[in-house]
This record gives sequence, C-alpha cells and structure tokens, in this order.
Amino acid sequence: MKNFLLTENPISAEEVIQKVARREAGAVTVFIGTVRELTNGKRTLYLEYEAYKPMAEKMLEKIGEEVKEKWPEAEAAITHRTGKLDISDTAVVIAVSSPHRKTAYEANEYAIERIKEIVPIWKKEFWEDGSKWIGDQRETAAYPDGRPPEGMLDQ
Amino acid sequence: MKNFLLTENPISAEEVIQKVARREAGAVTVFIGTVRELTNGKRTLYLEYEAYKPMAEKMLEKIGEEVKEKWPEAEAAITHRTGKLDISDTAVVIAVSSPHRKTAYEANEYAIERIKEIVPIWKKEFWEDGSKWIGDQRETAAYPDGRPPEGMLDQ
Amino acid sequence: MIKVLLFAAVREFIGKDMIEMEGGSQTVLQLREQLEKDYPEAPFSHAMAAVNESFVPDDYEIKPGDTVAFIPPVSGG
Amino acid sequence: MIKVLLFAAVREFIGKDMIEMEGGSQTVLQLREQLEKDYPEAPFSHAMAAVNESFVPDDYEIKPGDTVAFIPPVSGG
Repeated sequence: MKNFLLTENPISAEEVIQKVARREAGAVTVFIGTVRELTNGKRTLYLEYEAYKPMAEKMLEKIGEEVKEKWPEAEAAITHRTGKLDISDTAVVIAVSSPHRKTAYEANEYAIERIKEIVPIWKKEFWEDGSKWIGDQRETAAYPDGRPPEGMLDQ
Repeated sequence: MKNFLLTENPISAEEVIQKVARREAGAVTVFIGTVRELTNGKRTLYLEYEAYKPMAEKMLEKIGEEVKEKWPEAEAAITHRTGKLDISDTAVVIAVSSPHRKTAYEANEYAIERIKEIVPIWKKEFWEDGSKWIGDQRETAAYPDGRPPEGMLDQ
Repeated sequence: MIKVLLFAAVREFIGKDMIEMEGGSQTVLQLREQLEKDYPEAPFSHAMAAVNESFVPDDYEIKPGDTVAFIPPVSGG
Repeated sequence: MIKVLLFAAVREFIGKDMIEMEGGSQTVLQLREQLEKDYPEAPFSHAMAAVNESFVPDDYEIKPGDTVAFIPPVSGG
C-alpha cells in the first residue's frame, strides 16, 4: 500500500486516511481538493488532469519526506487523480496524522502548497466557451526568474 | 440530516464529509480527533466522553454559525462521539467545505479550538494506574477570572 | 422548583446527575454558594453555569421551572 | 539518443508527447534553444526541465540515454 500515488479511479478519502492511522495519532487532518463549478464567475463543465506519472509520484514522495523533516511526528499520505473529472469529483486527498493537531494542520497545508509547486500534474479546464491549460495556479508568473522555485532542485 | 450532532456510535468521516459537499466547493478540510495511546509518556487504556447532550449540540450549532459569520463562503459539519472509546477510535470529525482552501483550513482549526472552549463534553481518561476527568485541555486555569471565556455568553 | 444538572467530576463527587430543589428567585451565585455549602467537596467553583442550555453569568436570576447546569471545564474534541 | 517528453500545452502545440533525437552532449539550455527553433510556437521558455525524473537547472549536461522532460507550470491539487 503506497502512501503517495496517482490513480485514474475515484479516490476514497477513507482509504487515504487509513494509511496514516496509528496508535500515536491524536489528530488526522484531511484535505480534499474537489472540482468546483465556478471560478470568478466562469462555469466549468469538467476538467482533465494530465501527469508525468513516475515523476509526479516521486515528487509526492519527496513532499512526504519534507513533511517528515519539518514535523518528525507527522505521517502523510497523498493520492492524486488524473484523467477526466466532473464537478464535485475529488482531485486530490492529503491525509496527515500526528500526536498533536497543530502539526497535523500545518503539515497538511504545507503539502498542498508544495503539490502546486513541484508535482508535474496539469489541469485543463473545459468551460462552456472553450478550454485552457491552467499553468498559473499560484497566480504568480511562471518561473519568473527562469529558475525553478526554491526547493525544486534540492533532491 | 443534522450538520451538528452527538452520537454514541462510531463516526464515519465519509458521512460527515458528504454533509458539506456542494458544487461551489473546491476544498474540503477534515479534522479527525482520535484517541491516542500516549500522553506525556502515560499510557491510556480507554476514554469515556460524557456530554450535556442537548446543550452540546446547541453549542456545536453555534460554532457553525460563528464559522458562517467569519467565513461566509464556508459550510461546516461536526459530529462528536460520546461513551467509551478505545485507542485509535474517532472522537470527533469536523468537515468544512469552501470554494477556497485557505478558508477551509482556517475555519476548520477555528472549530476545533471552539469545541475545546464552549461545548459541554468531558473526557475521562483511564490509565493503567487510575482514572481522571480531564478539565484542562487548553492548559490554562479553569475560568481563571471566574468568568466564561470570551464568546461564551454572546448567544 | 428548579432542576440542577451535574456533570463529570461534580456529578461523581455528589453521586447524582440531577438535584430537584425549591428555588426560582435566586441568582446563579446564590445557588452556587448554597450548593457549595451542601456539598463542600464538589468542585462547583470551577464550573460555569448554564440556564436552559445557555451559558449565563453569575448574576443571572433564576426563574421557577429553569434547568440550571453546572459545566466543569470542558474537554471534548 | 535521448528522449524528450512533452506535456500539457507544449505537447498540444507540437502534437506529440515524445520526441526521440540525437543528443547526449549538450546542456539543457542548448536543447531548449534547439527545440524553440524547431517548434517556435511551443511555450518551451515557460517550462522547467527534468532529467530522469528530477528537476535540473539549465546548465545541466545531458548524457546519452537520458530522458528529458519539459514541465510547464504545474497546476495539480
């Protein structure tokens, strides 16, 4: 049972949660990223996620290692879906367990931020009036310095 | 299907998550409070949660209203278990959905902090060497001013 | 008549989860002081009062038929 | 020989998800410049390079047999 993986099938949050369950845990935080219908008033019909699968799983594992380094008491699991997703479908589930809740919240939020930085997965939005690859989730210019964001290269 | 409730039965995280699912949501955060085995090196055998049930459900609803006031785009659901719980059992599940993830994290963490302040539920710890009512979760003196914490009285 | 509900450590000290008593014209503080006299070992001083399922301050005036609850420091979650 | 993997907008502009080409003695920057000449409409300049599934800087030297991927700004999550 891998803690960091991509799948083309619907994700069960419960299954991801079970991967981090343990007797030392007092808190489990879960993030579920779902496909929302409206973004700035624009209606999404559906999405497609494309991934560079082996590298994406490697980067998810790297995020797990970063979490362990920053919060040694935390344990993480991440599953990201690829392919066509409809409104309300789950795109990603992040589960983090920890003896203490503060750590579980912080590590979880860290993980989603890192996914949006270093994991080679791309979202294509299909709207009523066309489609577009989304490449600017963080609403900053793409690699403005011509260099990868901090932490991308420190393998 | 009530969004804020107490139960004596095992809690399904999935069920609580479903209560906040909606087409406008892009993020759902979930907090699962579980019974951990060790606290400061002391081994817990099991716990018992006692509640003033009607008031506890009212206070959970109040927390839901506070969340709505602070984060109008957020939707919350909380289920808390009572009775005897074993190690790794789920004591509470908080689910918050929102169009944006930042809100979902913040509102979720707010809800667990408020539960520890205003919801009449009490935990009795059973250790190898005895038992004790826990009344000081926040590690501050109990009502040090002889007054309820801020926000307790503003019904 | 009023009902007084007891929970957690207070309930265990007293051995009852409910007391019915004459009353309905005192403040919460007066009720608290009377209970502290009747049950000197129970930790009432640490408990917040609620009337009819809402927290109230100590100067709240209890009416006949009210349900008063003493809420020890909570520890849910 | 090296393999060049293409994704998302770059893949769609070029119409292929993989190019096999002679190579293995240039830097990532040199490869990038060559591809920009061959496919002027594809947004290579916005893409980060990865070699054998690890991000690399533009001065990284590609070896024969390497798999180079151009990673447009990511948008998972």
